[in-house]
Amino acid sequence: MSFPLLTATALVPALGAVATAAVPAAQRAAAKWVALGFSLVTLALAAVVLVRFDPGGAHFQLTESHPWIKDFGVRYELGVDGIAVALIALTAVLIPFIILAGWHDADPLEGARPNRRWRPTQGFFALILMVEAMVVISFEATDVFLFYIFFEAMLIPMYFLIGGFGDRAGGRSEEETATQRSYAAVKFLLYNLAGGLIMLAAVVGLYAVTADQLGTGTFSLQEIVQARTGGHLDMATSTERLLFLGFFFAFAVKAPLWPLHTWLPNAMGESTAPVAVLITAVVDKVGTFAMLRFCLQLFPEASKWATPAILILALISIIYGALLAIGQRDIKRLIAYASISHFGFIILGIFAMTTQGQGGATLYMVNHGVSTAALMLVAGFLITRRGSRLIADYGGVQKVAPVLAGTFLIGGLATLSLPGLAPFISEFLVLVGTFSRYPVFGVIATVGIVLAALYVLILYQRTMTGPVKDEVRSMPDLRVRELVVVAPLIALLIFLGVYPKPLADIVNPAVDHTMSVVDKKDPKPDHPVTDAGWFSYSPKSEGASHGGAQHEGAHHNGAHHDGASGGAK
Amino acid sequence: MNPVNYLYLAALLFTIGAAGVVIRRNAIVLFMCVELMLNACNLAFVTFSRLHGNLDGQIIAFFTMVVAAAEVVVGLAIIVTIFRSRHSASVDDASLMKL
Amino acid sequence: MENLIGLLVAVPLLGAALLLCGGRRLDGKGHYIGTVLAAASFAIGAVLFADMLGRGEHDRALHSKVFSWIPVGGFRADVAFQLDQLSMTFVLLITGVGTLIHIYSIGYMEHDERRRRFFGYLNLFLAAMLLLVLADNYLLLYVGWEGVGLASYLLIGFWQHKPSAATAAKKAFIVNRVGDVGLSIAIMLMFTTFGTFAFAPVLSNAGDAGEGKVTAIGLMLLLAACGKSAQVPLQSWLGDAMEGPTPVSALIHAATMVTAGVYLITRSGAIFNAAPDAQAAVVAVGAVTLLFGAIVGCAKDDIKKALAGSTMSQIGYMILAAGLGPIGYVFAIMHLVTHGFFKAGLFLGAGSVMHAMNDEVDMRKYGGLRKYMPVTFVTFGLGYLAIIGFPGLSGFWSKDKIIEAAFAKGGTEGWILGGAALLGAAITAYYMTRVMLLTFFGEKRWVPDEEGHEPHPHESPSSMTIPMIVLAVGSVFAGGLFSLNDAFLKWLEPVTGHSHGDSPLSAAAVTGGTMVVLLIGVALAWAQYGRRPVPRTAPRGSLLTRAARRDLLQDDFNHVALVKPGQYLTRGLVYVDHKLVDGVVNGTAASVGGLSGRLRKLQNGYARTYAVSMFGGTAVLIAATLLMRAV
Amino acid sequence: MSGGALAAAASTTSTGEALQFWVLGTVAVIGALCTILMRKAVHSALCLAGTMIVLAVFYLANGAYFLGVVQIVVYTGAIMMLFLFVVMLVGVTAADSLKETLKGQRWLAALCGLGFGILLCAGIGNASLTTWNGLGQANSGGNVEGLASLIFTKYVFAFEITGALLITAAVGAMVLTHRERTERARTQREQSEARVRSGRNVPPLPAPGVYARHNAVDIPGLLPDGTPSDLTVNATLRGRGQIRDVSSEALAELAALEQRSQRWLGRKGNGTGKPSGGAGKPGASENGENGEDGESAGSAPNPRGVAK
Repeated sequence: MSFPLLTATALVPALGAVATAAVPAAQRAAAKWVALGFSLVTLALAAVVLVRFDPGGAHFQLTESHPWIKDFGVRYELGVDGIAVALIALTAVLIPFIILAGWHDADPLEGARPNRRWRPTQGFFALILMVEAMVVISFEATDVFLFYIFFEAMLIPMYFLIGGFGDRAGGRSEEETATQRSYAAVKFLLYNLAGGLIMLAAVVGLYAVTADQLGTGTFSLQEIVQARTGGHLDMATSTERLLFLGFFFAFAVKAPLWPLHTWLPNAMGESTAPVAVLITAVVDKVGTFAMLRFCLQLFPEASKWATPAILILALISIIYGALLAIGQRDIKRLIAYASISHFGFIILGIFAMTTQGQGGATLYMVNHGVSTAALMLVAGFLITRRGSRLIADYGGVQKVAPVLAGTFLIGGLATLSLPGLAPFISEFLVLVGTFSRYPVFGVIATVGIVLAALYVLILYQRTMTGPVKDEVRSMPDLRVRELVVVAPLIALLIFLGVYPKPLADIVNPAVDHTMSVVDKKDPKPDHPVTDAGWFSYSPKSEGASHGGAQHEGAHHNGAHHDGASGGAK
Repeated sequence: MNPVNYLYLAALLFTIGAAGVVIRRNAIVLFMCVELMLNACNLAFVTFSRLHGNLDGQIIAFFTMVVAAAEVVVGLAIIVTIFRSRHSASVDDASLMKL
Repeated sequence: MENLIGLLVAVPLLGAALLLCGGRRLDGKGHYIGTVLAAASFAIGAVLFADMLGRGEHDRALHSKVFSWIPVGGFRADVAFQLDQLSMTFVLLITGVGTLIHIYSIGYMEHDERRRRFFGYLNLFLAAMLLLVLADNYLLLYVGWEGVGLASYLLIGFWQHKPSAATAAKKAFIVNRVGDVGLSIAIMLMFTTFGTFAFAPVLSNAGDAGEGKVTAIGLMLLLAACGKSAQVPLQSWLGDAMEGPTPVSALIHAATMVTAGVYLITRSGAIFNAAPDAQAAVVAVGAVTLLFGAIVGCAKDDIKKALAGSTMSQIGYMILAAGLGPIGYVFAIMHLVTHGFFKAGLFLGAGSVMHAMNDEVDMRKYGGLRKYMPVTFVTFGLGYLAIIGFPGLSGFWSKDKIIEAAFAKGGTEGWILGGAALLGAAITAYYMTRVMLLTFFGEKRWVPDEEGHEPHPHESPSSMTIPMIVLAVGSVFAGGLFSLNDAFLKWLEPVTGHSHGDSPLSAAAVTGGTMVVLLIGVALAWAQYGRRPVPRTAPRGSLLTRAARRDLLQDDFNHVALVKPGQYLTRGLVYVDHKLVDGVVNGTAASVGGLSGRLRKLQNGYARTYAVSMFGGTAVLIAATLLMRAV
Repeated sequence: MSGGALAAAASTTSTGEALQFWVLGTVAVIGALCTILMRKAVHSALCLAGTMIVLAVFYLANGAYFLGVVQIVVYTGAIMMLFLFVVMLVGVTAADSLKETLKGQRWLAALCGLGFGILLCAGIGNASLTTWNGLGQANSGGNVEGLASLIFTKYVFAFEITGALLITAAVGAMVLTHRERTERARTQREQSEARVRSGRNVPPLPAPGVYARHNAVDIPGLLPDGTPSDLTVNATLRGRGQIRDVSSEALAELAALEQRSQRWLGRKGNGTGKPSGGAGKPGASENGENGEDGESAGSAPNPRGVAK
């Protein structure tokens, strides 16, 4: 039994949470450093996972498997495929930045009565680490039941993070803010609980089905997939569809998919920027990830059955989210609706059932995490400076705080997926993947590109450009801590935009595996071109049979003269 | 006569006790009714032990008595406390459970 | 040699990175760094050019694959450059004009405290533009395509404290985005059709992919070109783009970026050749735009906007030529290059005039400047002669050829297009003469600016005049040089192909016609602005004039057709989301709450009530057990 | 065969036991009914005690000798005494009206009770217990020993736990009944000051009992106009509404006083016997009235009961 790497990766942040919470109330700073330290250790472990993971190897790697609840065939079963690895890396990378960005968010207010028991700071960072632990393990779990437990447990720390540590820059009265915040928190909890409970029913149903057909009930993803491919397990169509819907509903709430999205703007608007990032960049990814891992692999047939409806919902999310983002007056709500639009793209890609679509969707999860983090955190810095979330309260920031404005712009450009930055690649892949199977949907989705440009640039124009408002005149530029937060994210955005190959190489095999489970093949091009490398194209060669030109090109593979001349004569 | 009649009697007593619990307001009487029910049970136990020809039924009855004693002690203590605070032993006065 | 290609892009990119991340400590020498790097990339371009001339006409193309960019399933995109004659032409134009304009900006932006960033953006633009013309596949081209869009956005909005500038920048980017949608859809179509989107395989197979698909691709490419090259119907952003500093207008919105559309169409020639309908669309767009832009150019009093209109119209010519197919590609590019020279020169001249007239842009408040700023006057004048196609100057050679080609299209179509082209030439002559007269001739109509400074025009510093001179030289001789025993034709033919259409009119006839309309246009302008004095405030003018002043109502149209409905839609949706989608959820919650409120009444707090319920409950339980046993 | 005789499954009992069952069973049921129907807690308690004694007899009849004794000693001895104690504490004469205040409570109770009883009987009925094997064998070693052997072997844990339970109960009772002083007890001086400050009945309250002849703390003093004043009666009694209305009696007494004083004034001398006789008559009369007064006071609806 080798060293349980995955368990460790999930366990370290959990321990970190305990340690942070245990720090005495007096040493707030110490608590912060403890939390940061543990998150960095997690990052290191995640890096090890990334290194140890062999793209060419088995589908699930670094697996661990122990019986847990024997009577119900529940196993403590961990394993990662490329998609999971990528997302674990994303989580591990983001958390330290989130902690750094939230460095002062949980400090007690100056007016606060000094109370020796009261320790909000410790709680804040402990909760963040707790969330990280749960997210990581739900990326690792290959046992449906295990996954379900952490998928749900995640809600508890999130609830407290949203409800307990709201955005102080509401620009409203104290109790108004408090009510809004608790409303948002409860809404978040209820939505996700509702989804989760329906999923629980489906989980039990799954157990029943497996127990019925395999003799012994199991929750293990691998076993079920093998049994299905081996033909031992074939669910009745209606059963499969019901179970699928049960799972999908929960994930669609978490993702969030229109029309189950309305909790997100409230949650992101009311919580502090780092927590908002935690929600949209980390926690929500579990939903889309689970669609890819569980919905498709457990219920391939039902997935295919539901695809059209889901695609339409995804399209609605894209357009609808973008339009609402344009209509927002509150920076954070705007970003929230933008995220809804992006999640629409991700789901579109997943259910387009093409290599490009799913690969793109996976990359999209990572890139969207990074880009939203960059944009949202900078927005958070901006908001804490001015103390207002309303776009109308800003103007001309660019003149006073150029660096802040610059980073904000880059974040925004990433959000509108400008080529050269990471999100472009994923978005384009999703579009291509969709287009190659459902051209109409692909074309409609491209409208989202224009709308994205609209809301991002409107936001930038209203906040950053124009004459300088008096309130922002004395606004300081980014501090060192904030630069340390933003700069690496931007660097990551650019790197992934220019050289996504390493990530793609990790993801591709997993995607291919999923495709094979769903047994879908990419649609073939109508006039496939034998990929002849580069050859100097010359229009004269049209007269001759182009096949000849191709053939020429073929054997001057990559060379660049004779082939051309041959083609040209 | 068949000892089963004892069981009928026990059932009857139990029902009476239960009805008493429901209709009386005075906490003390309430407790008496509870005692009545317990006794009915005991009678049933004893009868069963006779029917089955082993003493376990009696043992249970014995334990019931002990528990009843404990319950009465605590219960009466509660009654006294309540009475002290609100000058009444009526269970309807302690109706704060509703909002 | 191949590696140099990558360097070509890397150098200005490095400059941009340096200048944008360098921080204040580079403020002092930022502009020099930027200029030097631009010049360096020009030097590299020159080296490559020399190398290319050294090789035979058919193996001149170079290719260098840098790394594999996006490998996902069948979807393979490489970062790979291809340098053939077409790209070479652009490389030289971009880096050459770019360098000149860098130099010019040193003087022009002297008093701007954000000059370092300005040069950073300029370098960024160079890098993106070079990427655009050097890419060997459409996706990489797309990157450059959006990159120049970004640079243009940043530079138009460079004076962001002016709301008008910020708005203009946003408008430009978004309108371009609409075009980009076209390009991305085109790429998707290529991928689904050919399984690849690299130039060579796509173009060599365009012929037999089925006309429907190819036409679709062509139209999408045309949409992209319209966005980037400000062609009808996506032309509306160019006028506002003049909010940017004048060097920007010269480099991006006259010489290079706006011509990217022409490059795209020429590069995709094979596709258009295979799709006549798409070609027809291209030609139509070109013809309409060249008239549209010309008419707008006639009405504007803002010198830069007038020039912008002319740019639009000139690019219309190029698109028209490109749409004509193999007859026209070469001339499209040739006009593109010459236009790059004289239009850049004109803009720089305009810039220097504004520089002298403390940033007054209204031509009606100029006048009689020729004796105050001779160099500007001469260079501007040469540019003017070039653009109206004065015999012997660059414009003459290129535009004349285009008009010929238009006629050579043959049939009524040919006549219509030729007529349009001729008309355009006449209008061009008219409005350019107007600009010339209003600016440099007549009596002074100067007015003090809002601070009350009387303008005292002076010649601009040499850092500004030298580039103008160089460009003027270019706009005089370039055309002739290219046409010297069809050098340019021979140079480009291997890439674009060429075919001589049979023109119904002889070349001489076309030239003659051109001359005639040219004279008419000049004469009209002279009659209107040369002889009588010009009022400071524009007369009300005819309906057409007023429409033209408002860019022929394009913005009003967009406003009514797109902006307003969009705003209503978003507002409505915000309401719907709050009231309907959210309302349903909250409604459910409320109803549940109400129900539980009712049920709460059962909990009256009387222990005895609970006792009864327990009592009944047990009774029921017993009944149940008995029933079970009975069953 | 001897053991066999003991173990033999019997199907009927001796007629003596049957007779005893029917007689005492009736008594038990009546006792139970009285328990829940009597208005005064004391009476209920007594009826319950009766029932329990009957049950004790039944235990004995069922061969549970030990339990029978324990029943009498523990239940009727200890627990019922505890009950009575508390009853006294709370107020012996406090009788609650049987008027139902909760809507439909009584009907529901009746319904449930009826259904419950019927169902139980049905359950027993179809259990079809015709034959049974008596305790002869089990009790062969003596009932107590049998129980002991079971308690200390098979049920020893339960036994221990019960012990713990009892201790807990004892402690709990103490904790509950122990009154925690939340604030310092007010000294007499403070109290008097407070009273003076409040200005209400500054002088000591008037003494109860019109006449000192008997210790009638529950008899209110009469105001000059002959109306009784509740103020003179102890607050607790007032709280329980245990004030004897004495106005009529008092007037009679007044009349008697009048004529007696006449007699005194009339002739002095042999006044020694008279007073005693005089003292006797009203005393007797008062005793006679005492009971009905109790009734009348009782029949006066309990103010709390009405209040509910």
